[in-house]
Amino acid sequence: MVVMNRLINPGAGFARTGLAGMVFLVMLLMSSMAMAVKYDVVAPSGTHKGEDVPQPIDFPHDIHVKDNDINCMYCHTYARRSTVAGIPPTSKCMGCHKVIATDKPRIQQLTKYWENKESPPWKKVHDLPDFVHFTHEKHLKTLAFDREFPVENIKEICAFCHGDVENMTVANKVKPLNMGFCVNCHIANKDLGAPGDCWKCHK
Amino acid sequence: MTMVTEKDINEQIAWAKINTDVLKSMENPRPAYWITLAVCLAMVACAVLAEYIQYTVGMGTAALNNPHMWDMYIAAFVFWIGMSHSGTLLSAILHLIHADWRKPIYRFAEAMTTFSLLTAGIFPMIHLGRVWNLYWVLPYVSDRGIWPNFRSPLVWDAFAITTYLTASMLFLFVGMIPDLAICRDNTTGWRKKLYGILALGWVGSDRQWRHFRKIYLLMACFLIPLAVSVHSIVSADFAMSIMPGWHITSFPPYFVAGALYSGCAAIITLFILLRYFFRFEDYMTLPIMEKTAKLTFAIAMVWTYLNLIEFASVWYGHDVYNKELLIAKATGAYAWIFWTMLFCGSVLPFALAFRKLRRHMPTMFVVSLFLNLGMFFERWMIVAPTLSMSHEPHQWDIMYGSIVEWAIVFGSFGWFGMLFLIFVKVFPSVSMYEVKEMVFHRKRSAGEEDLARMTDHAKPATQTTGGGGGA
Amino acid sequence: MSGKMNRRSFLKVMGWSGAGVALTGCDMPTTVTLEEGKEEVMSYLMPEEYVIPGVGVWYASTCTQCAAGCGIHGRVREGRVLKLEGNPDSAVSNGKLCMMGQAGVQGHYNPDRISTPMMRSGGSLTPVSWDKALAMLEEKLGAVSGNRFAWFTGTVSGHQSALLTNHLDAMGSTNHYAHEVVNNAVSRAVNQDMLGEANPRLRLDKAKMIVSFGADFMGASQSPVQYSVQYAKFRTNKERGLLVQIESKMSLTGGSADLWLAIKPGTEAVLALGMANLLLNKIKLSDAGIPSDVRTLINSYDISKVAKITGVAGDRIQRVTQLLTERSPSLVLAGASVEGQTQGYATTAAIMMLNHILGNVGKTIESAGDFPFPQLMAKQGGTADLVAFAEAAKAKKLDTVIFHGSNPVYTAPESLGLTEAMANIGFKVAISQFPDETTMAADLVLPMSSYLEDWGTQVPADQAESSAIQVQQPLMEKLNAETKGFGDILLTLLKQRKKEEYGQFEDYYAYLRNAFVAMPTSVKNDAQSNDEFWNAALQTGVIKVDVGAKDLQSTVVSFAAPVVDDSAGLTLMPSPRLGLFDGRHANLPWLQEAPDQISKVVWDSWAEMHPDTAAKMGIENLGLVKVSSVQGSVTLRVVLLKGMHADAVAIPLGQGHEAYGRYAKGLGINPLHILDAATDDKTGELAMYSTRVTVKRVGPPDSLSIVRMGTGAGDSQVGRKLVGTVPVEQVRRTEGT
Amino acid sequence: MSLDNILNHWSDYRKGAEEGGHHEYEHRWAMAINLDLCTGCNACSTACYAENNLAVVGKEKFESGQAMHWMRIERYWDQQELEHPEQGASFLPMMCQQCGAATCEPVCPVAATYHTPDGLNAQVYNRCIGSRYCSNNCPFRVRYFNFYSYYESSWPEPMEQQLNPDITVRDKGVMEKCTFCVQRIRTVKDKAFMEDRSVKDGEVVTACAQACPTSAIVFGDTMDENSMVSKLWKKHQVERGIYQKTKYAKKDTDLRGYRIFEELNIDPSVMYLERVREDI
Repeated sequence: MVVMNRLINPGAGFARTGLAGMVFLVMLLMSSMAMAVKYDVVAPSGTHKGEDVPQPIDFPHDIHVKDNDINCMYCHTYARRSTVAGIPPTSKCMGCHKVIATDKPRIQQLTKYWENKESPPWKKVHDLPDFVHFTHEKHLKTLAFDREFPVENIKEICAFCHGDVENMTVANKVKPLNMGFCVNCHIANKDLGAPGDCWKCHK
Repeated sequence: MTMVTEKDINEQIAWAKINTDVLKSMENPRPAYWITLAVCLAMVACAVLAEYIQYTVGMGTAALNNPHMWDMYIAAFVFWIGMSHSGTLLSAILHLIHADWRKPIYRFAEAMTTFSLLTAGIFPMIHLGRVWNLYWVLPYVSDRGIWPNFRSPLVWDAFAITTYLTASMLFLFVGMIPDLAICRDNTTGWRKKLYGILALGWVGSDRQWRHFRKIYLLMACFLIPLAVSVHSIVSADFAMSIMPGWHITSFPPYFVAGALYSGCAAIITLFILLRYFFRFEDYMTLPIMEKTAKLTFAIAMVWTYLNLIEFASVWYGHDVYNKELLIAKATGAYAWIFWTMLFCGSVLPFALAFRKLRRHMPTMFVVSLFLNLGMFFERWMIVAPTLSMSHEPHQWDIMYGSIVEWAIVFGSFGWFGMLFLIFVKVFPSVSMYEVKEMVFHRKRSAGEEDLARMTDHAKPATQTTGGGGGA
Repeated sequence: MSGKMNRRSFLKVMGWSGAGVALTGCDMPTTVTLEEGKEEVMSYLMPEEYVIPGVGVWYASTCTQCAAGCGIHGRVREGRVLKLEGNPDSAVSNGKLCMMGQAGVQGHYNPDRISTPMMRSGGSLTPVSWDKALAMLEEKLGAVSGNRFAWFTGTVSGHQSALLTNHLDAMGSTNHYAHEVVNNAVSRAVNQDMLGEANPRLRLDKAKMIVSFGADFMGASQSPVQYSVQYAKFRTNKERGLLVQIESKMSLTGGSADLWLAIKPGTEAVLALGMANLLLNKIKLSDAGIPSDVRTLINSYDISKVAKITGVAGDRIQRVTQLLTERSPSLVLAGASVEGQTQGYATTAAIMMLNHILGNVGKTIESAGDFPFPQLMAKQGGTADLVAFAEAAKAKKLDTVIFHGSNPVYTAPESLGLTEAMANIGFKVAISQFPDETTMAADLVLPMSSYLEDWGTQVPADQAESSAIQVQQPLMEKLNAETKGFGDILLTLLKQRKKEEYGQFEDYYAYLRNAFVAMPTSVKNDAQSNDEFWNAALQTGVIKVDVGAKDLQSTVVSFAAPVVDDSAGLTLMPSPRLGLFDGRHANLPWLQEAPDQISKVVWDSWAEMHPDTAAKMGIENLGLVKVSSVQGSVTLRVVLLKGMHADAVAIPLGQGHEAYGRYAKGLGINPLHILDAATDDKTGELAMYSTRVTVKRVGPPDSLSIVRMGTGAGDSQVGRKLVGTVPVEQVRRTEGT
Repeated sequence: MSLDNILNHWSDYRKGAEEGGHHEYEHRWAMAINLDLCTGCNACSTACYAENNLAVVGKEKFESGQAMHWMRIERYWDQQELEHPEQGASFLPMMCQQCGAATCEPVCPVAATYHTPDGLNAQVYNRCIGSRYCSNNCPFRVRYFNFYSYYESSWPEPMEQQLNPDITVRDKGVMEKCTFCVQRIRTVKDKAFMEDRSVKDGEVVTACAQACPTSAIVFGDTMDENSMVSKLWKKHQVERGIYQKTKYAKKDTDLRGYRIFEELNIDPSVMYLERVREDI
């Protein structure tokens, strides 16, 4: 159905001419099939080789997400309320780690920060240029909440742009997050109301 | 067409002499040549400095401001595009109508076309605020799915100019092939290598000649409509807008006429220079100069006519803004430029109506320079006044550009001169094989049938065994 | 929102989407290709419920850019205040804000703010610690006795004013000099005498016609926003209000007048008396309450005589006077250029008398009622205090003076000799935000927090519709931890004197909260708890105060007969302008770059003259002229406008700073310096508009040296319909008004 | 801009032009400015500087006509060349008129300026290559070009902290103009979207309209029948569409509403109300 959409939509179709276009079409087709089984969202495609970002504390996403099955939005709590997802306040970490795994070196690192009343100087991994307006809340609403998507699986939605975080320790960037990446996903998800207007994202 | 009282060229001139004369031109020109070249290089140096300042500090250094978003750069751009037209006129149009007097001079005219296009092509880059994104103007497939705006005349420009440039370069090159062969056969060292490659293995066989004629004719036919369309499109940059003084229907023909005009004037200038530099008195003869001058005069009158048409249509039209602007042009702050333009463009050409003046080289040199000054002012008078007083009176402003801007504009003349002078030194600036044809035909028309004697004297160099050069 | 918030935690999220700060969007591609891990992102230590990164929050506070005290809302995002807007709950601003208020953020983020205490040692100011500075202060204040100590401030009100008074008491001094260049002190005096109230409510919105004698109520005046809002109502009333402006230099308000009349400077009283004459003798209004001497005075001014003296056409005067009776209730206002004359009091009284005759008192001039907190009411400044201060300083009557919110060294005319007299003051303390002239002359400089970082309350003097206390709260964490709020500094000073009384308050915030709690329940409009009242106050930014209704009676006071100065030369009008105001905003680039509303000049000083006058002297537009009084002279460019009286030359205030930071220093000239020291004989206010000057041509026009906006077509619409105009009759037909 | 945008949005607009423009618009932002209330006090202009990160260029550059005031107050003395101080001055707040048939749009070579589905005349800063044709083709001359890089000069430490993160800081070589405070529109629309409702009238207020002490500027959505601004437009019989003169000729020509340069058929989104004069 996405392909149909592409064919009957000259605007989008035109953009796909040429070999690059064809290749993309095929990839899109495959991806859309893969997704179509589960829900009618077409995940964006494209990969990026992100270098490792040294963080003050090597935060192990895998332990939290995979092993302990903590929801992304438990810590990144602003995602559904704001443009940015936010870094959890240190107090939130301490909420658990006052008692849990206090013997681990990383936790002791964290505790040191906490006792000095300062928050760790985290490094930004996923960033967008200044002239881009991206809101987490709207994407989550459209992709998850409006479609009664089970919130416990929200990480599958996050994975669209943040990759397979549950298998990373320190998160690093595995999606290009460039304009093509966004635009193609928007075109593919026209039916979900993904806007094609420049000023929706450019400021 | 014209009753020739005096021969365009001395048909007794031997083919071998033609070769030697022309080939000599590539070796030792008069010192004046070197002086001119040095001046040009100096101008280019200044321009490069100015551009560096503008690029690093900002467009503001060109004294551009809110009403004057465009200024001298666009004027110069139009000027150089126009300059390029006469080359096509001489080489293509006159070729089609078999005006063979063009033969000794069309080569450098054609070169002029190419180089003025190269000069014009630089201005959009100088003019852009963010030149490093220039390629966004071209349609290319990207996964962003964004395209240039095909409704914008600037995009049409990009297409038109690149096409015209390619075509005229090819035309220049193709027309040169037989001569390149001659050069190849008469030179040594790096030159021989160079010409060898460029001559594409020309041996002057009948088959080669047949194909050569065909392709040359076809390209001539292809080039003429192209030339016309290019300047029409450039005129669209203005005519497609809603600004008073720009939104005028007669702009395309007006621009084309202006283009041919400035081109011919430039040809006269360069004619005289080359004639002096390379001692081409035997080839660039006075009668040819006269013909060129007459042609220029005719075009000048066409241009004048179209000017009057524009004024009339504005005057009697309903557009109050347009009329207001016309009056302001004639009486306002820019009046002196406006009237200078009209004098140089419409009055001065009458000098070309007098045989005495036509044959007096220094006069012709000065006159041709002034004609081109007039044409440059014309372009300026198209760009500046409209911006200086458009619909919104609050933003009215008079502006004469800054030192940076002028340095770059003058520099462009140096840039053109540099390219041109290097070309005429490296390549034959007179088409040898065509001059030979010319001589040949004149002879025949003069009724001398003893081709045998002539071929004995020297085989046509086009049957290349290096015959001519050594003899 | 909960009590005092830990705003420091705000800052912690900066860098999230504060990216607007980090880099500019559209430069070379290099700046937009992002690399991971290059930018730092701070998280909260503790979560703050009311803060969501990426979402702006609005907080209520009060503007202190001028003395009007407009209520404002500040947009705070990631701990930075970004934009100020009017607070709809405030009756002063009505949700609107003038250009000066808008530019408040630039004062707050100004690169030239003083960041540390400084002490004069060996001629120059050198940074010291707060402890050292305060110790010094305590020692000096301990040494000084009684009236040899003084405060020199601008207009102060609210709890700061209360504390200041208490500090004066504690010092046993009575010297509080309050100085404002833009003031209505004379009107206050007249109102006090005629109405029994200094600041009655002026209801422009209720008037059907306004005749303004040089009152620039929408421009640089007591409360520009408030009166602009009222003006809008006045214009959009069922019957469109009619504005007649009579002045010698077209002001911002004059620009919007239906009828603008140029009057010979200094003859306003004559015109007022002439109009009174018409009203009483021709139109036969009652002359009740007018003393006989005034009555006779009025009779002596018949219309032809008045027209001759004032230069206003007789039929114009008659028409206006006629309209005044037809369009009742009307309102007659006197402005700075009238008050600031050697006969300011008399002239203003004559003008106010018209309101009495027309019966406007009680209709368009209402009582402000009884404000329940007299100690909080505004101590309004004037220029009399400046004169008095200069005298005292010259007479070596002062040892220690604390300056705050005023810049006398800049605003005092040279003729007062203040600059020299300052040397007589042993110890000068400046509580200041910027290195202005006065601060540079001080011996001890205490860096003050901006009003966007500070607690406080304001009680606006001009409250046209209802009375309220404006609450001022910090909108963000201090930019520089070294600075202290004015309230905090006052409290510290008081602690030095009265430990037992003020020791209990940790800081000004604590004091203020305590004071709020102590307020009578009448103002707490049924808040259940003190916390609730406090939070409500912070949320709305306004505490409405019921002052009760009170009707106003007027009695005309007798005043001196007008004396018209016919000496040669022109009258200098040092006119303040909305924007740079009295010069206090010259360090805000937005306001420097905003063109003057009438002449459209930016970043400069200029003189305004009438073309005819200029022609007589051979002065061309934009030419260089020398304006000289007996006190001195200034050289500047001249702009010729017909919106001037031929006998006047105007030089707008604001420029000519010798200090005051990168944006203000060295721009233009300061006309105040060449003023005479003449004062109004009744109130002692400086007669700023009575200096006679001569103008001489110095140089030819040079358009480059003075920058004006959009004058390419000579201020003409060249036949286009840009600003359409329509006769009022037509509007009455189409819109039924 | 995607080809989709070029083809569909524009052609849709042209199709509907006779009927007063693009009927598929979800919003149609517009203004009504009452010149009888404008006192020329500059509040709007300064508010615009504060909201939109406008650069302060300084005296010299202002002199060379490179100032960046998106919202400028023009002061005229009269219709004629002559000054008539008796009638006061005439003030005109002039900002981008967000024309429906904007002349700047078709000429931009890279389509950095185009028409949004909100009926706004968009300027995408980071797409702009600085050919400056749009400004040349703007009858109102309300497009401002970054002739220099003002970042350091205009926002010295710590002034850059005042910059509004919702709108980027334009750098050297980029054209910019009034956007009807699109960042405010965007915020409100996002909010409405999150609450599954449509935008209410008066919810979006541009910085200038918000600041104006006399409320001379009214901003709103003309697609919303009941919005204040569309009521005003109706009252004064000014209608959208490029054929105002012929098809939508006013029934009552005495009404105060008019659009500047109506005769150019560019369908501005700003309606001005004539200043009222009372001759005494």
